Amino acid sequence: MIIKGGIVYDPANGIFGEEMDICIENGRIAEDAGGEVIDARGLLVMPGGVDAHSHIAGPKLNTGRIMRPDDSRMGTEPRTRVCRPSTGYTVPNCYAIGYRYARLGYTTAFEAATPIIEARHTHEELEEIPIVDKGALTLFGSNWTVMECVRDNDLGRLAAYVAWGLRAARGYGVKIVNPGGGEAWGFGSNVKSVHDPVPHFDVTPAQIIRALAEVNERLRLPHSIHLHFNNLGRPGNYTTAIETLELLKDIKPSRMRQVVHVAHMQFSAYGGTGWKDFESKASVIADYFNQTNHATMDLGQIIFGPATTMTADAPLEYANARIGHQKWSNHDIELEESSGVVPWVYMRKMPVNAVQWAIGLELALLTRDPWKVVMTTDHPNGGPFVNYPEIISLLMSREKREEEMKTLHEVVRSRSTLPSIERELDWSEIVIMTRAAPARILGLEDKGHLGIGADADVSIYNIKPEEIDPSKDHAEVKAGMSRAKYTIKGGVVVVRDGEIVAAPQGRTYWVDAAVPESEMDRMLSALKEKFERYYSIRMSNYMVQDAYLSNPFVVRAGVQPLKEVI
Amino acid sequence: MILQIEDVLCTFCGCLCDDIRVEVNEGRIEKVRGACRLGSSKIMGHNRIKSPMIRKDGELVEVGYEDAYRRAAEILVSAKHPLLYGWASTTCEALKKGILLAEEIGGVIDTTATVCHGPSIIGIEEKGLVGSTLGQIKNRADLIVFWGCNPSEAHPRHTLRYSSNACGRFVPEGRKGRKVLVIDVRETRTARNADRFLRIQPGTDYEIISALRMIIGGKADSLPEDIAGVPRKDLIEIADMMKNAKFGAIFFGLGLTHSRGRYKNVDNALSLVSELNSHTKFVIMAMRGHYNVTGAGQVLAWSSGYPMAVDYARGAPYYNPGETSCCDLLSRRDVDAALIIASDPASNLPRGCVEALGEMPVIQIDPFENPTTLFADVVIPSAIAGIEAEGTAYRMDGLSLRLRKLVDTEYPSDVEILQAILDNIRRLRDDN
Amino acid sequence: MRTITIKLPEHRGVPVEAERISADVLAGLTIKEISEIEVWHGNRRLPLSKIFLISGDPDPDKPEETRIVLEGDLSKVKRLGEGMSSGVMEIIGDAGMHAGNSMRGGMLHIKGDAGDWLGREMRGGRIIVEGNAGNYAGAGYRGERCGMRGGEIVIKGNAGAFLGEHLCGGSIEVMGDAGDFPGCANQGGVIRIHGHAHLPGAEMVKGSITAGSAHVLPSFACEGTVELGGLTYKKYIGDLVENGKGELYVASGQIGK
Amino acid sequence: MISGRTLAQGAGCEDKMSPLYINEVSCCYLSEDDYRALGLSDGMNLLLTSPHGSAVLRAGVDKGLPQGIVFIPMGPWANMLTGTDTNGCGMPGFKGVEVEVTPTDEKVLDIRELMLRGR
Repeated sequence: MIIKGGIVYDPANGIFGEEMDICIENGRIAEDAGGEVIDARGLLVMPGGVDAHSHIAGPKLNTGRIMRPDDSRMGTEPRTRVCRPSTGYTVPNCYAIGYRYARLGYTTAFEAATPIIEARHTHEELEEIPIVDKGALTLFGSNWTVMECVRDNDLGRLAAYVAWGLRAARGYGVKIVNPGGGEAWGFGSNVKSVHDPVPHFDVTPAQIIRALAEVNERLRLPHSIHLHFNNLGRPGNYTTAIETLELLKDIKPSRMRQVVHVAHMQFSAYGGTGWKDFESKASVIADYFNQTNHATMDLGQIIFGPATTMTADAPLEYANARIGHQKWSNHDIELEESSGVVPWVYMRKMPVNAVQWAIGLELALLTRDPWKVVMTTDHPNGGPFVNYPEIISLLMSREKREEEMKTLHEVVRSRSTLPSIERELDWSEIVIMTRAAPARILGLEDKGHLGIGADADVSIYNIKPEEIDPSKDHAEVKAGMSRAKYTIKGGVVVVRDGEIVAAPQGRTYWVDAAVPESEMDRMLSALKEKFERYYSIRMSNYMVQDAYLSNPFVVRAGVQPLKEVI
Repeated sequence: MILQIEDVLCTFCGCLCDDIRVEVNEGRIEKVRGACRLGSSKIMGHNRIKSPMIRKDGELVEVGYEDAYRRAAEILVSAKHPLLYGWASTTCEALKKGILLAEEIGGVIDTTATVCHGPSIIGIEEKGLVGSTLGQIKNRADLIVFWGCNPSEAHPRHTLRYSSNACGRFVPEGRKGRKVLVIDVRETRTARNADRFLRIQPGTDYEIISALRMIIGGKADSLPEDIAGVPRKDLIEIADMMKNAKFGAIFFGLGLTHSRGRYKNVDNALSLVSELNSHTKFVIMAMRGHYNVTGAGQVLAWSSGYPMAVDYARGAPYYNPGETSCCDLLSRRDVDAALIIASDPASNLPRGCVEALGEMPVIQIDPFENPTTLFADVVIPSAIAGIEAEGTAYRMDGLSLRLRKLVDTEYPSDVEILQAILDNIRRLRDDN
Repeated sequence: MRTITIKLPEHRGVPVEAERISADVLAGLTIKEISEIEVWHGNRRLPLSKIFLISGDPDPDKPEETRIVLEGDLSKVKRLGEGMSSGVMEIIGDAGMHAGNSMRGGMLHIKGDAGDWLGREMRGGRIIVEGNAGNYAGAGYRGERCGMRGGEIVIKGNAGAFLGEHLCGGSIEVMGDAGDFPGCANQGGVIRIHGHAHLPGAEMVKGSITAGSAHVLPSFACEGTVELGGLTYKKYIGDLVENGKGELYVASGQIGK
Repeated sequence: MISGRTLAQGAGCEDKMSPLYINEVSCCYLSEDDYRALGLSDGMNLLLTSPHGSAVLRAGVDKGLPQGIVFIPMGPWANMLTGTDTNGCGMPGFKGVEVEVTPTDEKVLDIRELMLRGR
């Protein structure tokens, strides 16, 4: 297959809007190729989108669907010759997730949080998501075994447990959510700062985070730790954010990437002492990112209208339910985590929501290096991912931001710096934030770029970058990015003119990290006792079986680094 | 040769116990250890349907599988609104095929949940569910409330493995470290083993729960002295038990969902638990009956957006229990054919629905004969999921587990049967 | 006013879904065009004329000048008058589920019984039912926080369970009895039940409910009696479980327990 | 009348044509007082009639029951008495059905007779 005459953006390979042909052979980008010719003359061509933080599969998604038939009835599409039926807006069914990502030109999406014991469920859903490649991060932040290893300062055992946990969950990386808070919530409380000890476990969130970060590097995992801060969603929490990031400054990365990826930074960039004097501290956070190099972030941009919040930060969801007088689902997961789901509506005239909206944009615009920023909505917490084109058009057009601000509560002008920001992102920066950076941050070497040998994931839009001025023509940008002219996944055309034309099964990435056998044995003998005494299922029934990954892609890592990939 | 298989899953009730030991000798299960009476009775097995059958002149006549598949396909293709019902006692994989089948034939798919904990799900749609896995309760709960349920008879190992009698990290002494409260109309076996039994009148659950919410919310003074036959002071005492627990758990059963008030009873109980979290830690869980009724809801939810009663007649899923649920569809004659799998509506539905089954073509897929067989026009015997076929099931708390295959069988699995029917349907369509 | 008459010969079994039968859709169409409008019969699409006999004035018209008369037993025909914003629809016989669903204006007159979900999520207009109505009249969709928001429903017979669930506005009057939980989670609508009501106003926070007699929840506080239209009513405030400020008036009969 | 699960009903419910299951679900239980008041003794049958149907069941005692309530293990016999109205939410009223109870000499039908009655 040859994509002819497109205006190609491939910033990872130093290509910033050049007219060139892209050749595809055997599912990969090649020097030359035959076969089908796709006429992309003058059109915007880029690598397929990569979503590094999205909630697309697992128990909390289904909890959201089950408690929200009101949402499932939105966005209903009947089955077609290619597609199974779609339902839902903030909590779409599995099929809709795959089709909608593909229509946006996205070809990869990672589920951001799965407890090990419920990972089988997550994989059952991932299997049902068509087209996109996917993976799931595994939760470790309130896990009894983790906390006991940290308390005993036994990083060898912890490394073995993390490696085993990733294998058991067929997980891709270490996710930490409100560390220690999930355990404290087991008796209805929370941890209040990174130095607040976790009840009954004699460790602090700071110790948990540092230990997991060190182990993450010891195991040379492709992705860094992926961190949802303590105190997320609370006024004044930007100090917790910076305090936490400071903890990790001296840790050496074992690969060419960050040491910590911060999830949905927007929700942790809050000033004020309460909701009344709530304000943006995005500029302080962005300054910190500008001055350091060990952290990356995704935005967690909010979108006005309905959302469904879902997180392993269960105390936060309890607070949300009370504030919003909303239905509330909570799910505590034995020995490992707790979590919650609460429907939400972001309103333009609500002061807090207006400032939250500004914070996401500020973070993207004030952080100078786009390689440190991934565009997300923390789907569906800030709003559904189908709104990415809206965010792109906002980041590319000051005019659009001004127009939007006119419709919002006026505090957006006094409590954020957004009105004064002139920066408008260009296509290269957008491609970095939606493709190149998330792929590099996740450690996906064959994604996010169009170099020879890369996965042939390509998106082509009905946008002529040489004729259009995104600053003025933001409506065209949004419309064009909403319906890819072509999406090519692994060399297969899956979207043509915004319609799904094929729905192949994507791959599921997971990391197999090797640790010395003696460490593993030592860890397992302690773990067996946990199963005998505390877990409600047997150890032999715990691990995710091969049957749940029909198209796995194993990334090797470990204490003795084994370089590559099957 | 005798084979010992450890950590086998029991495919009877929603407890989905995964610590059963089974002894297999020459392809037959000889001993079952560690299961309750219900579980061992199921795993040991009994009379099977021997061969596929098709009803001819009022009598079921043995036929080959291919003939049965073809006849089933003909029935489904010619139906304007077929019902595909059951799914709670088979694997998630079977239901996935069933959903595909429903999509292709424009049918309505419903699970036994609608006549079991369907109202609980509607309650959750109103309020959300404050819950946990069973291990969390085992490790932490110092108060266990059984409301309108009787685990001693319906979920016999529940108390030992997960609740009142289990030992856990923060309750190492087990039963002695917990209080058990039973609220029911009958003084059941479970009630006789409780620390406190509160007897209520049938159909008054809603009022009792409202009164408890009043007391928890500090409004006891506004209550009358007597609430649906229960003295206010008794309810104050029970509310105190709840508030003073460090970790409380309510398990509720069909006593709430089958009674007057239906889902509103559950809806109110969910609010009660939600509000108790302003005082202490509390969770609530439905005592799901069939071993995979929870999984059926999960698979339907991620496939269609809805957990039961999904109508694909118009190509896109439509959901509305009371309209698209089995009992209503049958009693109103809104469907014109039925595929019944892994369930027995003839026994479990009101007479008026059973009569409807007698008026329409019925396909039955099941390992065992049951009263539904008396109404079936096509009978397709299947392998027993979790014993003769592997697959996935979800425990009552939403944990998924992999069912093992213990012995070989000549019978096709539910997945294979549904695929064969689907293939026949596609062939019939191509021919036309 | 232009009249379109749609007659249903006997129809049993699988229901018909005919949300396109409303003045908004049919106004301005010729009889032939109307005959070709598709409705769903189970999983099949059929032209209207395959099921119904259609006659009437052939002149094109505006919706507000259109009167649709449906005759026959339409208890198996769902979603009649869905989303209608003007005009008149008369159903001479029983109507199936979801009649007047999401109605915004105009008048729907059902001369027999109505099925479940009558006037679901209605925002305006008027519905009169001469007979009984099913469950969930004036309610919202599953999981939704708002039911009927405006307009008026009058039911001359009895109403089923969950009458006006999540009512956010508008008014419902029932001449007979209501089933369980009328006006539950009421957030600002008005319900008048002339007969008996079982557990009215559960979790209501605003609005008012009047009943001839009622079994009242223990979470309602009695505030004495008031005179309304010559009758003495006991006045309650509730539902206190939700710190509700809804008003419940009960004339007589069995009150609480 | 209320219906519900019992151990024997559960143990038999994968083998519904077995005597174990049939015996269990064709039995109804009353409080000791009601049992005595009706003059019942071992092996006697009751005719139960509800607005929705009727059935003959063996009578037994459940000490846990209060007066005025009949308990039937869930199954075909209980369902002869249950109505199909679901209040619009899919669930028929399996518990709380009003029934009239009369001692009878009539036999308890076998499962086929019961299921195919009137066909």
